Amino acid sequence: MKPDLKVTIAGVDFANPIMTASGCSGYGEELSGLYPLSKLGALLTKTITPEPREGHPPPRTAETASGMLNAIGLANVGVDRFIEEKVPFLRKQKTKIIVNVGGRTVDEYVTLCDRLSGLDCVDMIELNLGCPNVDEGGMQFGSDPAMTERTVREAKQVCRCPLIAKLTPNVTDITATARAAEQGGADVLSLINSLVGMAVDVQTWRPVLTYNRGGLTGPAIKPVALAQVDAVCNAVNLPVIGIGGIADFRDVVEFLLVGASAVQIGTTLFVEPDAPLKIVNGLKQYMKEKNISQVSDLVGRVRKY
Amino acid sequence: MKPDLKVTIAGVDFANPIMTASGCSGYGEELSGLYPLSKLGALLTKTITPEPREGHPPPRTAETASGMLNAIGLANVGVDRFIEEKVPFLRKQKTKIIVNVGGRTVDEYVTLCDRLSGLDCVDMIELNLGCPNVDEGGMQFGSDPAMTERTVREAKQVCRCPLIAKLTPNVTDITATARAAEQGGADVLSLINSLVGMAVDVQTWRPVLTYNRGGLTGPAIKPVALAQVDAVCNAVNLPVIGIGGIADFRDVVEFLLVGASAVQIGTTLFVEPDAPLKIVNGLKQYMKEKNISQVSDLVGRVRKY
Amino acid sequence: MTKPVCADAFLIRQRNLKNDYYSYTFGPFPGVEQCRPGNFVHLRLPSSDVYFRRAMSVTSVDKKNRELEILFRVVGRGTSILARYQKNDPIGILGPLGNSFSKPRKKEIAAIVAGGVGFPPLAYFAEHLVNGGFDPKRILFFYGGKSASDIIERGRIKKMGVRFHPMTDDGSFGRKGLITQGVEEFLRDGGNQRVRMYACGPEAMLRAVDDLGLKYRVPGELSLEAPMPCGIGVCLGCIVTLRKGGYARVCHEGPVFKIGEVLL
Amino acid sequence: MTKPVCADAFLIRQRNLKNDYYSYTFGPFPGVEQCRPGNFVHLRLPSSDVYFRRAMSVTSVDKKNRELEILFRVVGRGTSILARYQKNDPIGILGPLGNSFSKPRKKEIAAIVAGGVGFPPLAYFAEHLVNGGFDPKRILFFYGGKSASDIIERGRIKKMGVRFHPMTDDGSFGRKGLITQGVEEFLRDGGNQRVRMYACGPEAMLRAVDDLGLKYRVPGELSLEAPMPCGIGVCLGCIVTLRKGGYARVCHEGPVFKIGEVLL
Ligand SMILES: Cc1cc2nc3c(=O)[nH]c(=O)nc-3n(C[C@H](O)[C@H](O)[C@H](O)COP(=O)(O)OP(=O)(O)OC[C@H]3O[C@@H](n4cnc5c(N)ncnc54)[C@H](O)[C@@H]3O)c2cc1C
Ligand SMILES: Cc1cc2nc3c(=O)[nH]c(=O)nc-3n(C[C@H](O)[C@H](O)[C@H](O)COP(=O)(O)OP(=O)(O)OC[C@H]3O[C@@H](n4cnc5c(N)ncnc54)[C@H](O)[C@@H]3O)c2cc1C
Ligand SMILES: Cc1cc2nc3c(=O)[nH]c(=O)nc-3n(C[C@H](O)[C@H](O)[C@H](O)COP(=O)(O)O)c2cc1C
Ligand SMILES: Cc1cc2nc3c(=O)[nH]c(=O)nc-3n(C[C@H](O)[C@H](O)[C@H](O)COP(=O)(O)O)c2cc1C
Ligand code: FES
Ligand code: FES
Repeated sequence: MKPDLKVTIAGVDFANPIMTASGCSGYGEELSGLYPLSKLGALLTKTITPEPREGHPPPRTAETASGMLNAIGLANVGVDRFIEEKVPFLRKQKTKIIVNVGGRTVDEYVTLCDRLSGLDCVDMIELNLGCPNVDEGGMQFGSDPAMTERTVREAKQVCRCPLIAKLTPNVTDITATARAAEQGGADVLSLINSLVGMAVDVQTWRPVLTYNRGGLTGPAIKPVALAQVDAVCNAVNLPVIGIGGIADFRDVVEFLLVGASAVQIGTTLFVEPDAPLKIVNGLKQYMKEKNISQVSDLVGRVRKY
Repeated sequence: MKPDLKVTIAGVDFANPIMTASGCSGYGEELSGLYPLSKLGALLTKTITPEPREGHPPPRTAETASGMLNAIGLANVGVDRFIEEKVPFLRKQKTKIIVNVGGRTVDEYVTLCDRLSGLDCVDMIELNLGCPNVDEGGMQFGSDPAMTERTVREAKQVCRCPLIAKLTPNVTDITATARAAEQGGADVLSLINSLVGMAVDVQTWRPVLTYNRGGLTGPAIKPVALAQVDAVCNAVNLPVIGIGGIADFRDVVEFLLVGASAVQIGTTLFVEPDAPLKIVNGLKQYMKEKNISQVSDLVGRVRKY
Repeated sequence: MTKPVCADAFLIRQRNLKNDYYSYTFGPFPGVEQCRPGNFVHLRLPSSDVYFRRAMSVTSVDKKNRELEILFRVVGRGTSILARYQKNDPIGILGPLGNSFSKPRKKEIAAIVAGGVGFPPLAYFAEHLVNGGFDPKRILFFYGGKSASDIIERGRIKKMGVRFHPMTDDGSFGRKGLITQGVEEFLRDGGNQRVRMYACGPEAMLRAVDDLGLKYRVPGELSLEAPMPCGIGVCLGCIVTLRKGGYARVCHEGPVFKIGEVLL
Repeated sequence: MTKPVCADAFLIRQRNLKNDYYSYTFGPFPGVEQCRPGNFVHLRLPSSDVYFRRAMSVTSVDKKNRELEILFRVVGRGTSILARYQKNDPIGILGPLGNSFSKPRKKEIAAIVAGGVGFPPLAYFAEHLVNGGFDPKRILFFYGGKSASDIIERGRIKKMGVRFHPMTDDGSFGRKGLITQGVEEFLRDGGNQRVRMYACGPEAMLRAVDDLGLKYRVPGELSLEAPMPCGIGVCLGCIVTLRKGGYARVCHEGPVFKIGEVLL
């Protein structure tokens, strides 16, 4: 038996359920020097904003126990240069491309979807509704269900490809924002973005990040991510992409079992850039052992107590 | 110079700012076999409920990356047996005793405070407003500011010792519940309790905990705890006790710098039961190096960007 | 209850027994003084792969040199890390922890039932009995494993002078079959001898021994395992369900429980 | 830009140089093929104490045996873990990464300025120049440290045949004083020789060299350090601020930058 890793989400076919996470694989150029991007289910771009952004001054990353803090501040080339400089490269890649976008206003999200969703190489758009590292925009969109619904609804109206709403975990009840995104017409949900965190340098008495706070990511947060993905999968009827702390194929299986249709790998790419390849191999091996022919047969099969 | 670790919080003098966290040091008996409890700033008891509780069936703990999940389910001897069997031991300990209480209704919190706060060996009462592992009570008290305020207010009315409100981190804005607790008359705030998390066994496809979910604790969550303690210290005028992932003296310094007056050590006690002694020594050494005579001189001294 | 010590010691001797089985001797560790058969130590293995300590039964002690020996088999993350330790590496030890086996009465036969890595505490116990003057011929040492390579330390068992009954699932060493079949035959045919059983091994084996004890009304003790976050009784994580209702902590009320006491 | 490889290799040779300084040789590693002076490798150190990889400059390569050497000093958590590695231990290597030093023009003097553990990439560079036919007498090797024990691998420098100018803060080896004082004297008194500087070392030293370069209008390159989550340019964490505005990634646009390019 040859295990079949193909998954179809909102009508789009992916070679496997392993995607990179936004902000953790640039625009694909660097990773493509290590292995062909066709090995990935999909490549997610760094969040694209209307204008180019330099991001916050250094230091803007720090190591934590089994994870890291970052306050990059949505540094990106902006939508114009993205289309001009990055799209030609992406067009040549034999993988699905999901462009992640972020705005300070609903209108900005709409404009970005409008400009990007029609490009031939863009398979899906992901709305970043919860980056904790920008003063305006970002988090408020994601923590307020009404704002979430409105943003998704207006973006959806102009979006010519399936639309993913990426949710923030920094809320009392993520099923509320998940349902709001569903209500707004999202085709897919992805979660989680990073948890708000902080660290202080005990020698200088300064925060380790110039933005004072940052987003906590990596294996440390996996249990939080899994609980939220589980809750959302039970609350909505949309396909869900699980994100948060995934480091090996076992982690992927956990997310699939609670109901995710695919996953994104973020921080792990920094310490093991070839993790997606290892994960795909591990998944295949696991499916053989468990006699599972389709990876989708794992989805939602957790046996709750 | 001999560094002075004494701290005074709400009129109570502690030998040092290092306390154990509720649920992580039982009722003190076991730890006292390893070292005299007088080495601690304070001992926190497991949450006491009106009736004895067995807690959830096993398995109810699991290892995670730099941390753990637990769904003990507030197993405890109940208030009667606590007073009968545990208080005589606690009375003999030369450390401060903080009794943590939990109820399913506001009345239960009130009754517990009434019965326990007058005992001679009880120096403070801590209200557990956010245990994620019980179906009734627990979390709803802590995630709703109005309920938090009401619970604290009514408990405070009968409480004959300083009252700590222990906050849950699983909220959109912890400063809202912190202000509510202040409004209700809390003398001290402590945070954070555990984050909601989950893990699944990829061999059995069952959650690793019979309660399906549990609380994530340990070094993994330290950055989240520090960010929330920082936010709360800036939002209220009460002394704050920092909790979450503290493993060594550097972690303690971080919490003090953002404004905590003391800290509690939880999960670390499981892997390093003598951590409080090492931390006290580390703190002394650090203060000598930095030429700081009073530990309270560190409190709130972070230099934000 | 012993008074545990939390201290660093060193890996003093390291023997790779068959396949994935290892003998490690740690010292100097002050807690050795109070060690009793059945006690375990809790080992700290700083690595990104494990967070909790790992419990290991003490299998022998050298009180003069304050050394203790453990035997383990590599089965998962923790034991893989342990297997990579090298001589003189420091290691954090917490122990001795837990309760210990109780002595058989004078007239009793001690039927020891070891399955796989259940061997270490029982070997310690048998030696302790023999050294304490208990007639080795009154000790039956049942020892089961999947195949010959799972029956370790045979020389050590021989030296004790006990009646050795090895069995393997595949018959590659000793009799073929499950060790509990051998135990049942003995109980069934044993006539009116008074027997006390002491068992440690995989859960299925312990369940079978528990059943046999109840069926043949033979008293005895089982040493149980559970994942142990703390090992000292404060986390309430390592519980088992008692037949009479309620839970008990394996690390504190156990690891040794009476036959019939625990719902297995 | 080199094409990096992500693969496991082994610790083949291990030398404890003075005090906390170590030389480690790893292999076989396919990435060695494309290594150039200035490149670094990113090492995976699985431990509960570190999460990110650690960057280490390549200081020599053996292309035939596909081995590469690094030199490091134990200063923090990551290097402490590395120092505990034993011969034949496997290690995950990602590399070669980053850009490399550019060659001096024919008529130029190469003034190499190494401070402390800034030595490794510059030693590689100097050897590379000499092996490539650059006159060693046109290479000035300034090498500064706190005291004599910080000036490692003196034999290696001697073998290169370069003009060696060691200096220590306490005068225990070479001239007494900061290395940048020595460099400034040379630039001031050097007459009309055309000089190009190559520096790697502590931030304060690099700032001083940058200032000297601008002051005496001497071109050159600085190899910078920054904590590096990914090392391959995708996390945007290792940035430095450019004089012309904006940021550059040390791992990708660097680690080698032109004098005057970066706001230090
Ligand atoms: C009181 C007590 C005494 C003990 N004494 C000993 C002893 O003397 N010698 C000894 O070797 N062990 C002993 N153990 C067991 C030991 O503590 C470990 O739990 C066991 O060795 C598994 O170790 P690990 O850390 O490598 O596996 P883990 O890292 O905990 O598990 C990783 C994975 O390994 C697999 N795994 C775990 N346990 C087993 C198993 N038993 N068989 C097959 N696969 C498994 C599972 O897939 C698991 O998910 C004792 C336990 C207790 C509670
Ligand atoms: C491109 C590049 C090349 C490099 N090449 C080399 C090389 O060839 N050889 C080499 O030894 N290092 C080199 N480094 C530095 C190396 O990557 C580590 O950052 C450095 O060795 C600190 O290591 P650590 O992991 O032990 O400290 P960490 O674990 O990161 O830090 C722990 C603590 O150690 C202290 N600390 C950290 N760095 C220093 C320091 N420099 N001096 C004093 N205390 C410190 C701090 O208090 C810090 O909080 C290079 C770095 C880069 C970016
Ligand atoms: C350095 C860094 C930058 C990130 N940038 C973005 C971003 O631009 N847009 C976004 O939606 N998420 C961003 N994220 C969040 C990740 O996409 C992902 O949601 C999060 O890191 C959790 O997954 P992980 O634990 O696998 O990293 C970033 C994360 C990191 C670590
Ligand atoms: C096993 C376990 C049991 C706990 N029981 C309680 C409890 O009964 N009451 C309570 O208020 N908090 C309880 N907590 C939460 C801790 O007191 C603390 O808030 C949390 O663990 C975060 O701190 P840490 O990361 O240092 O463990 C428990 C935590 C653990 C790990
Ligand atoms: S392991 Fe913590 S109570 Fe037994
Ligand atoms: S270390 Fe990630 S961009 Fe340089």
